[in-house]
Amino acid sequence: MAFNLLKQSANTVIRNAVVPSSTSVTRGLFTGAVQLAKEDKGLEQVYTKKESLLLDTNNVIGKTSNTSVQNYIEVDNKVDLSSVTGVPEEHVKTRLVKISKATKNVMQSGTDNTHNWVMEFDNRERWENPLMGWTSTGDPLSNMKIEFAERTDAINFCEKNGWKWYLEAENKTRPIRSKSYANNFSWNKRTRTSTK
Amino acid sequence: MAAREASKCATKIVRPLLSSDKSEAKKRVLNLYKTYYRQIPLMLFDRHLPVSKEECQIKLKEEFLKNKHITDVRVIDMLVIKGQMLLQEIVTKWAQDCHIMTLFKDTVEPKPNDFLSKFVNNNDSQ
Amino acid sequence: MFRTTLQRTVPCIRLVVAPGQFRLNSNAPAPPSKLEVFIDDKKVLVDPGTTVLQAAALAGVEIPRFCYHERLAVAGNCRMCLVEVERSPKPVAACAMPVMNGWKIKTNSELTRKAREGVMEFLLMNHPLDCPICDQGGECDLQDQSMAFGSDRSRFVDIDYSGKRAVEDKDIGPLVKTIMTRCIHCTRCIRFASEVAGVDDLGTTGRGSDMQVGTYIEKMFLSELSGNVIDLCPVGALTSKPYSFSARPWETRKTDSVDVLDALGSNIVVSTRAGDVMRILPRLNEDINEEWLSDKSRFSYDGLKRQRLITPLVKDNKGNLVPVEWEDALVATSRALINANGNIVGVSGGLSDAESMIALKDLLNRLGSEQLYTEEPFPMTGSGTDFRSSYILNSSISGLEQADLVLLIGTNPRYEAPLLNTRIRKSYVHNDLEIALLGPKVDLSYDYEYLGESPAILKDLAEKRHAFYAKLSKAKRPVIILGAQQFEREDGAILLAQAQQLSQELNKNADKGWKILNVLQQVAGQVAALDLGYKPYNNLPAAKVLYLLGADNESLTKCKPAGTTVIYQGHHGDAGAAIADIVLPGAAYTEKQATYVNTEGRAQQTLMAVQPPGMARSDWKIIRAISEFVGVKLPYDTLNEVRDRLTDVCPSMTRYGDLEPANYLVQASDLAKDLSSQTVSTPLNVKQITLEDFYMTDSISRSSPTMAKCIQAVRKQKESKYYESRA
Amino acid sequence: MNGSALVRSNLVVKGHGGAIGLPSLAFKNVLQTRQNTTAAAPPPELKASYGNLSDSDRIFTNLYGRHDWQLKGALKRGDWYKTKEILIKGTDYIINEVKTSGLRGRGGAGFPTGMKWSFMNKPSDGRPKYLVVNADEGEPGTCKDREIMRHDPHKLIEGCLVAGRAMGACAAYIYIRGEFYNEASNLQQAICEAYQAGLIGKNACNSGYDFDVFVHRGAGAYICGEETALIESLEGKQGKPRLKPPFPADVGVFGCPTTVSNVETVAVAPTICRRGGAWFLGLGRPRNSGTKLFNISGHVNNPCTVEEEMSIPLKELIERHAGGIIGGWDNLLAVIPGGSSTPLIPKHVCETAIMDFDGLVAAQTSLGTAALIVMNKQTDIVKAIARLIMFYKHESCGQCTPCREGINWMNKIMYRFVDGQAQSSEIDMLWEISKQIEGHTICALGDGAAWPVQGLIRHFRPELECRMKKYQEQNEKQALSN
Repeated sequence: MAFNLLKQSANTVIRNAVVPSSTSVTRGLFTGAVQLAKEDKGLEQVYTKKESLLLDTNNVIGKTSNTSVQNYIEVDNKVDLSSVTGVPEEHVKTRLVKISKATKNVMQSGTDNTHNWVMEFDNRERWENPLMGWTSTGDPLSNMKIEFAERTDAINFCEKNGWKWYLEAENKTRPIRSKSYANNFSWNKRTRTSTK
Repeated sequence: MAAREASKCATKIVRPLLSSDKSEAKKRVLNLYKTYYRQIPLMLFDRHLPVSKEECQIKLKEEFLKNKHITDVRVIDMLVIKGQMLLQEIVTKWAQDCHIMTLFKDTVEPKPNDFLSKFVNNNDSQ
Repeated sequence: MFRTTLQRTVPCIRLVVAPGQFRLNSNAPAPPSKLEVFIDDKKVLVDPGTTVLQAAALAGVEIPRFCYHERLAVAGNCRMCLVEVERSPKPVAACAMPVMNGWKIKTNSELTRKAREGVMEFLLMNHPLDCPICDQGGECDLQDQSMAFGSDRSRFVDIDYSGKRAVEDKDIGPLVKTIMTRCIHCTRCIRFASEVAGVDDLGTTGRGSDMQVGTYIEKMFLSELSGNVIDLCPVGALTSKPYSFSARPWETRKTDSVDVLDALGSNIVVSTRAGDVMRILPRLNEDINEEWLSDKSRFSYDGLKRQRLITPLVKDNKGNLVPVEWEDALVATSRALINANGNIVGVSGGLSDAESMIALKDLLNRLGSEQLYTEEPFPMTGSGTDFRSSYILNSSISGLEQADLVLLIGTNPRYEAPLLNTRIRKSYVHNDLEIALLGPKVDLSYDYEYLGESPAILKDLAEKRHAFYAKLSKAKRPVIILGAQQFEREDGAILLAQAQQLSQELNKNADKGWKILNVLQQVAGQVAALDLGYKPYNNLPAAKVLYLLGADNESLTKCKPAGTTVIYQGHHGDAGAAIADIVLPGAAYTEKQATYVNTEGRAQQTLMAVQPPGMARSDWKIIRAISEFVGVKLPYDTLNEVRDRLTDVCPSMTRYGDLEPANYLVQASDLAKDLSSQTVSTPLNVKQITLEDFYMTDSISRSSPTMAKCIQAVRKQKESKYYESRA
Repeated sequence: MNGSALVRSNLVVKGHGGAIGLPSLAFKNVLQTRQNTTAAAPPPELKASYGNLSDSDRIFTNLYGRHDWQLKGALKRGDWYKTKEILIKGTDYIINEVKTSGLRGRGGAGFPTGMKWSFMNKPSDGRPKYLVVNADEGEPGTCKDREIMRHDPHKLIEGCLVAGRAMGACAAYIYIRGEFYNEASNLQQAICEAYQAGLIGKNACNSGYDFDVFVHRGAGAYICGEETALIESLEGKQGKPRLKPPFPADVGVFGCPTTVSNVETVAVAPTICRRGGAWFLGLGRPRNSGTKLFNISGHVNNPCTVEEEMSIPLKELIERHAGGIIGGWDNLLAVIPGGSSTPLIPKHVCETAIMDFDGLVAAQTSLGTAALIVMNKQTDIVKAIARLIMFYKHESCGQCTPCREGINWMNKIMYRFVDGQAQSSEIDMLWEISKQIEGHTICALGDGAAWPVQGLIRHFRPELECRMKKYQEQNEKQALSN
């Protein structure tokens, strides 16, 4: 039933749901039809059951006494949020996430962006938009590139969202090679430099 | 892979969203279902939707059954909350007719699912 | 769950938990005395001889630099890395200064910052402010560091009087574009050329502000690694000519992938924009390519847009190939396959990936054919392909750094595997590695002992008769590298057997566990093919259907057997497609997620950077689709499932990034014992002798205009009166 | 830059016997007049005044070329006298004498020579050691080494031998400035004579010590006078200075331990050894001992090179030897006291300046090579300094950023200052730029280029401002008239 994108955190949602922010209606939901029926008594035509016309929020999402007693529940370690995230099903089941640690850009000497684990989705088709020449894509996840401090965080995130993932091995750090300026002028080593 | 399997079996203690156990969650789901069910005629009365009551009921059942595999109480709760929100939107007409009709997606051609038709029709990445 | 990872994960954990510790421990036998230095009051223990800059890196402090590069010699001339050391009146150059015990280094003090700002100001004084039209813009060290360490405004009022320096651009070939006005004289390119490439072409002329970096007389930078100076250049003085003005770094998408144009599997980054490959850069991998890339791998990407097969083609009754829909092509293919009645031969080419090869193998097996061959030859007599150790580079690429003697037989690694050659050269320079060459005399960019080109010498060596054997047998970690192209000779098996025998001899005196025999493959697909059970192609049996999986080999395509239906599946309209009756358009290595095993037996995967053009499809999918039409549906629908099948056949093939070592060297040698006593006399030859032979070796580079320009430029350079051959 | 012709002496004489007998008689007369050699040194007493060096204390007795410069004449003047004994007394003796003498390097930096030479006495690791003599005298205003090499080359050669013995070097390379053609040929001839006489070469002076001397001509680069650049140039590379560490005593020419010493430093060593360090110490103020060749050029009546005692007052030096300033002392504007790279000092400082290391540091300048460039009031001081900066700009090797870019920039600014075409705020900017160069470069050329500018700004700021004002007024006037 995941129709809407879940953009708020769970807590906000609960608060809004329990205490509906819609103006006059607090406890129940009235419909136009109910009001109409009340006015011209034609309700039987549309609704014949003799049940409460009030759609009580509490029936569904109200707090029960249980909650106050028991503040914690036990659940599976593995959480699958894919049904509530609002990500279309095809983008959960067919996508593949690569989790890797970026290597240093060889064009630059800075290393700032190489300390995080990055998750990226597999590449989908892109094309040049004929209007402006910009790049278009039909892939809603193409720009989703998230960085994590730890590899396990990235893995957990993918697991939670139901994406298949694979891990690109971390690049080996090389042992520090001793650098010596004197080697440039050494008398018996091949590190001796020619003129420059 | 053993480590991953192990992590699957483990459980953890968390704060609940609404329900404190499965049975309570089930109640909420049923309540929501019932409320929807009752709302269908009213909804059709209110709006001019090109669907019949029966079709709506089938769709309702279908949407609920889509998530029948979910066992995590918190996820069920969240789905219930979202369902309630949509219901509210339908009832209050914040959701318009076209929004409701997206559930039926009668204008969208279903994507091919078997390998061959994907191979022939789509480009490589899908 | 995707296959991956546990094997990878476990050793990694150690890295993640304590990276600092790991780096320290990795210095083999840690000398007892460590120096204690303080970087910004943070204590670090370092080995004697560590420079200030390295010590700071250990403490997590990055000192800005222009001239310093980890893989090049220290120059110490940009002065950007000046830092204050307590009780030193002048700031010291961190890149060259070894630390002393107890030093307190201040990388962020007033003095340090002033020094950096001063250097920045001087560098920018004569640097043109043309960043908006500079190809380096966005990934320029000068930009980055002036933002971080420079002053926020210019004091260079002389711009109104005498202006900035302007320097004439140099022409150093069709790959590297020079805008010398931007040069900041860091001399990285010079040091790269003379140290790593081994081509002492670049240098400085003139003095003071008239100093220029260049070749003195105009000439091409004749190196197979010339593109790396583009990466090294911290400013936009050296940029890529083919890439010039075509994209900016922030608008391209970078896909990590693997190069397949030689057998090393260099790690690359494919930069794409809107479905076009804009450029290819190397990606750091200490085990394979460090951070270099050969020119062919870097610049032949424009071949990916030319001569492509974009639609299935089927021969009509007039004998012309006409474009058809996939359904028609699949129907035609399946008809041909069914009619062949199992009399099918499959040949896989050098650029084929493991997924398509396993799919083709499964398909043909199901159709009753066992005839699956690789385009590249390999002797089946002797040890054959039964032992993996007889066709891979056993000592591994990075392992060459530990070697103390390398014997090259019938190979020119400089052009066959340029980055393997840089490893050898690295060892030659830093570890005093000795090299000997048996084969035609070529310029390897380093000195070597030349043994001759007669294969009889190898026999003499194996039988301990040759004078050089004395030296070989003394080596503790000798390496023998046999070029795979020698297997094209009829007596290739004998050469291999003799090399095996020689390595067994040497093994007696070598370090325990050290592997001596290496075979340097020429193409990216060969090891995977042999791993999967493809047989090397020696003599093609007559067949009703010949299924070419990207096989373009001349000897294969020259004489098309009459009455055979040829199906060609591949990405380029090269020799293979020319003789085909049915052409199925496949994907090139930038267009598919596929597995390749490099010459040292390391499985790696390419990732899809762009879509295959037109109606082209990933290769394994084509075969999978055919199988359904033929009626023997292959049991995999997704890449994941194909890889499960791969894992069943060869588990190492999906352990990406891992080196899968091979053993049974002794047994292989024993099997070949009979052969080694035979004598061969035809002199050894190699295909790639000079630089112009290097640029075009496969269907991708053959269709690359840039590579064509390179060959032209090299030829032109050779006509110059200043050209001198070093071979 | 390095196409220099390699001039090396290959004239190693085959026979060596009997050389010692030859000179011994000729010397005696000369030496009898001198004070006794190595008697117990009296503690150096502070003299009331310095200068007016007596003839008997002169080391360079043929400075003006009035006598024979060849071996015969040299022997007459006492060179090569008892060199064998000095050599036999050994390393420690020589270094000790040089240390006692308080000799400081005459090339400009003034590093204590004895200490420098003793750095070489580490146990050998199999590499040979070398003495390199820096005869690349390129500093504008300086012309002391050329006088030694053309008129007293044997002093230098003997010095090479003594210094070489002190540090256990196997050979000396004399890197001579390429423009010094006559000097190089005199020196080469002298070396040939010395070889023939068995004074150097195998078993030099019969001491059992082998020592070769080679002359290498430079190709005309000021920077090759910097010791590491000199080493690079000697190795056949571009003369670009190296960073220190490694110091030449560790990794020098051809990767071997090397000491680079100035011609004058080396040339005075034999005399010090013969006459004793204490004698040398007795001249000049403490820490600034000895005699020194002073070059006086510019606006003086009698420009000259003269050997004088250290610590002579600047005014006395000019008045006594150079015949005074053109136009009289009051016409003096400024003096650059130590070769072009030292900051100038204006007249009022010159009145009291003492010509030695400490005395000039007190005057915010430096002794350098002790080459005085005198400028009287007819000098365009800004232009003079600008010209110096142009020299440094031209001679910068271009290796490191501050020097390559900074001096070029200073040059541009200085030439605008000559016309006054600048804002007065740029004076401070120029000061800062010079400070940004100083101490941030690989070698001292950057410092040497920054100091003259700093001296100018320190002492002649009003002059600069005045010019700018004048230029502005002129501009305004022109604008009005237009």
